[in-house]
Amino acid sequence: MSHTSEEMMAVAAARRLHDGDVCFVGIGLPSKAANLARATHAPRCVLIYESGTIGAKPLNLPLSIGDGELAETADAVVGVPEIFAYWLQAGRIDVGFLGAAQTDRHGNLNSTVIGDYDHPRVRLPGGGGAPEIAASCKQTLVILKQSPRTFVERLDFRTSVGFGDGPGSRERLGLRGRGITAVITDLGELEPDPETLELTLARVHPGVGVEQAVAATGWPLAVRDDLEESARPTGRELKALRALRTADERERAG
Amino acid sequence: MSHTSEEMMAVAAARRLHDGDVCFVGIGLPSKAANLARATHAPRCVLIYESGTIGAKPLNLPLSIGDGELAETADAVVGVPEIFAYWLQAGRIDVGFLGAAQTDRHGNLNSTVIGDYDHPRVRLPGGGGAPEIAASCKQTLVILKQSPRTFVERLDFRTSVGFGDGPGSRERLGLRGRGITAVITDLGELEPDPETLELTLARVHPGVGVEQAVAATGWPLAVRDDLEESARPTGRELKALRALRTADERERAG
Amino acid sequence: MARIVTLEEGIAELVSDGDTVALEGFTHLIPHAAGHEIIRQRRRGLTLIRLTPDVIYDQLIGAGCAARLVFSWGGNPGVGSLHRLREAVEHGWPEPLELEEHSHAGMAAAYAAGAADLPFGVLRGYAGTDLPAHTMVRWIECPFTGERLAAVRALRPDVGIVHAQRADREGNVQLWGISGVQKEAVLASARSLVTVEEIVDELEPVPGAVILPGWALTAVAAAPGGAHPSYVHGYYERDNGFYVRWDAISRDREAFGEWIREHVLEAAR
Amino acid sequence: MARIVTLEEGIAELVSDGDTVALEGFTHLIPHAAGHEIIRQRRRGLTLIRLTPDVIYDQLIGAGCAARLVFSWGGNPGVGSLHRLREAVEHGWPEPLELEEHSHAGMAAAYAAGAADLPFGVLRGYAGTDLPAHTMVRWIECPFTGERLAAVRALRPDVGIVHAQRADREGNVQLWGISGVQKEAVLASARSLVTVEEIVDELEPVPGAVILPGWALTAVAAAPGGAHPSYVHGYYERDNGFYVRWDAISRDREAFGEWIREHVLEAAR
Repeated sequence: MSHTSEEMMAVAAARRLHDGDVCFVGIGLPSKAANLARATHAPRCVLIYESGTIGAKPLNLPLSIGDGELAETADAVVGVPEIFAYWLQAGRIDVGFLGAAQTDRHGNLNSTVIGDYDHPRVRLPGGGGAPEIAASCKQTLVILKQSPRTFVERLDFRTSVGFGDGPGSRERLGLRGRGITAVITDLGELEPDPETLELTLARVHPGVGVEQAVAATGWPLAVRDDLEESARPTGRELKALRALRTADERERAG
Repeated sequence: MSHTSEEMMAVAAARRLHDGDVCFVGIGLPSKAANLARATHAPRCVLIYESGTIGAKPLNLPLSIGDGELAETADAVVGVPEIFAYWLQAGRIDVGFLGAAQTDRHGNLNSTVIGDYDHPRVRLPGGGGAPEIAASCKQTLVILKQSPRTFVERLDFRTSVGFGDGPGSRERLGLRGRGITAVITDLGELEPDPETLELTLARVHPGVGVEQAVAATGWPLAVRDDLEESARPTGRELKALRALRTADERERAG
Repeated sequence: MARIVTLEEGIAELVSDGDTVALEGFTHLIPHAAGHEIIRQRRRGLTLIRLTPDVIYDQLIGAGCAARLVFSWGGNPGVGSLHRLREAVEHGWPEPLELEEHSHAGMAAAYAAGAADLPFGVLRGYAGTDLPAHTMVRWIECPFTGERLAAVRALRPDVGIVHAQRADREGNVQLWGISGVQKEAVLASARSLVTVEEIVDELEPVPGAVILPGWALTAVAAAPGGAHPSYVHGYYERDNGFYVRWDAISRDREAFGEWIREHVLEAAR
Repeated sequence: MARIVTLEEGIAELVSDGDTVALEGFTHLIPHAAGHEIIRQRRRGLTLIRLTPDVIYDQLIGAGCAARLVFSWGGNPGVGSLHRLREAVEHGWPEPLELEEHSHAGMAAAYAAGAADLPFGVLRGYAGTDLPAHTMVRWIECPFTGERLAAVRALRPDVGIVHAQRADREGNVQLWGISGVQKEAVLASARSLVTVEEIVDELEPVPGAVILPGWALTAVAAAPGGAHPSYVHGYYERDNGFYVRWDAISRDREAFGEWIREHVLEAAR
């Protein structure tokens, strides 16, 4: 079966979840990836949405983090202050998913503005749950299409901290989680170098050349010696992924 | 109808509640008084117990602050952290009731130890909700039998603050409520003097002489010029009070 | 004790020009009808507070009601940008909009502090980000361990407005499903208005329900359908199509103005 | 993921000599069976934490399990004193008992801080009282207003033990009625054990229920009747007579020892 690059991203992200992982999930590709994991190799993955739904098991892909189906299928629904204080901040989340508009080489993320804060070229939605997800989850996975506009030398605004200025930064800032373990893009997967904590090309997706990934990165991208090619999505993965639909899509499909 | 001095105390306390008052209630006479008020002139009195029951409307007098009937009849049941933070501390309670083992002339209360803290003659249960009830309720009513052992010149331990060392103390300590508005005893009712904030005899119960109240007080008790005699419990009050029973008492009564 | 009022009375009495107003709702139970009434009553210079300003705040901002926005995520969920918000920020139209920008965790802690009448909330947050320059955050030291933590100034709105499933005739409010920060927003506010789908004789207990006692509220108003296009658990579904259509309507000043005139200003209350 | 264990296994694996243990329950749902198992397994030198130490703590203290008590109100509710607690404090029998004494509000804030992994909680409390000398309270200044507030050190027990109505086979726990500080006590603890009246296939939703997800717990054990003489909402009533009888039993060292031998040590588990 052929697949789109977005499907490849969802599959690559889903594969990084283990059965039983407790995941803090946002809408879009993260939610798709977490639900794909739940539908395939990680049926006991616990999904937490920042709307306060713990252990949501949606049949349809939610369109927003506050869909009624999340509450209906959750083990528990708690208030937003509680979800951030007792669950996220307390270090109970294994994997946090984040998107962003920009990342730098240390996985610091911008989801606030492009351009100057006071006179922005583009005003983005803002941090939402991201700053503390990046700070407190045991690990964070970032999903983001790769281009020189998104993989930048210097962020316009630092909304969430990946590895700050490099080794020692997270410790100095008192951040409790390990930080970003992978950035999954439409071209491949980047992982922090164990020494420098700089995002390094660890995998390319099938059909993608290294030079393509390097060209799509605004800093001189380091490439791992043991660079791998991502395994192509399996038929089972693609089937499960394509079966994930929002209630509206399901309705339109009849 | 004749009445006991304990009945007089409950009636006197109940009369100080207004319809619609939100009351933070402990077990024993406070609970009796609040439920008496609810059964007579103040049917919309809102009872809050520190177990987290808001708007409890028990048919039977509860034996503990955590009786199941309180939860069953409450408008809402919340956790203990919430009841103290969002409800008591936030200043939403009109009237707090407190008992104690000792009071001093400024209405500071001891419910911790008699004697030295480390080598007590009597180890009492401790503060429980009292310190913050005394601090945060708009007004506090104290119910306490009067004797030289309970109305003392100097507390063995200050568990809860009435008026501290006198005028200005509450403000300096940052306490938000007005403090104690009355101490209701088996002999009469004491109120703080508006100038000195010293507890002053404002009423004697029927059949009690002023000298009796003075003799039962461990400090030189000031007597208000306009000293009144408490109105005798009415037949309606006594009837309603005697109808208040715990479920066990009701069962034993058959 | 909450007074039962009409929505028109409630907004007229509770919301004044220049007030700090929180209309809360986390995807679910968003008080659209109350927001429209604020637009109809032409309030100006409001400081609007909300974790997730979405379509109703886009409308309030585009209609010129707001001078300031305190928020943590401003977008059209699942669709994209809020074009009226962006235009106010990027071009100062129809009014310049000052921003105080938080994270969700920070705003949640700030509301909780407000509800508890504490002057600040404490969290592990904001460290290393560029947000502190645009929000109300200070650093405090734990008096026991010496750790450095973020302190956020408590949110204490003049008016808190939320929508709920139902209330009884005493003004006791019951809401269930995703409850967001609504309880905190109401308890943190000096005055509060709750719009409800219906006013009933008795509130049947419901699993997961949050109760707001009537005596802790200022006013309750019936506003059936008052959360549309968001949803009300147990009453109606989210009108996802509207959120998609809003993207086109809100991109254009004229289309936006037309929509507000037709659906808000000239709409039957 | 919570393991389903027997009560005996749960206590053996989770509670060691010298541990800090919170057995919580606010009048309702007091984990008596778990307390008895601790006595049977002859744990020593425990720091016991609880807002309202009552009969079960009187038993643990009288049986010599405790070296330290962190509490805010220690009495036999509606009856009077805890005689074993008093004897430990007043006469050091059977062991001296060190006290760390709080108010309810202070302990609740300290548990909430522990559950949120903050090193301290903030409250308006303790000011002007003699308690600060006997508790863990410091004064902090609001970085925005300069107000002086109380800070309490977070409670982080080694083990949190609570009783609940039921759990499913995944260890998800459901409890309802008065819920006290149980959620906070469990979430603040490094390890947790929940005893339940029954383990069921599916947890039917119940109004007002608190859910503790199995993955956030260490172990769940069936202990039917495990809250007696306290009560379990929906299962059995409080045995008020027992609390009255306890007053006489506990006044006398010998009668107490006899009772413990008969009803705890030699009782079938």
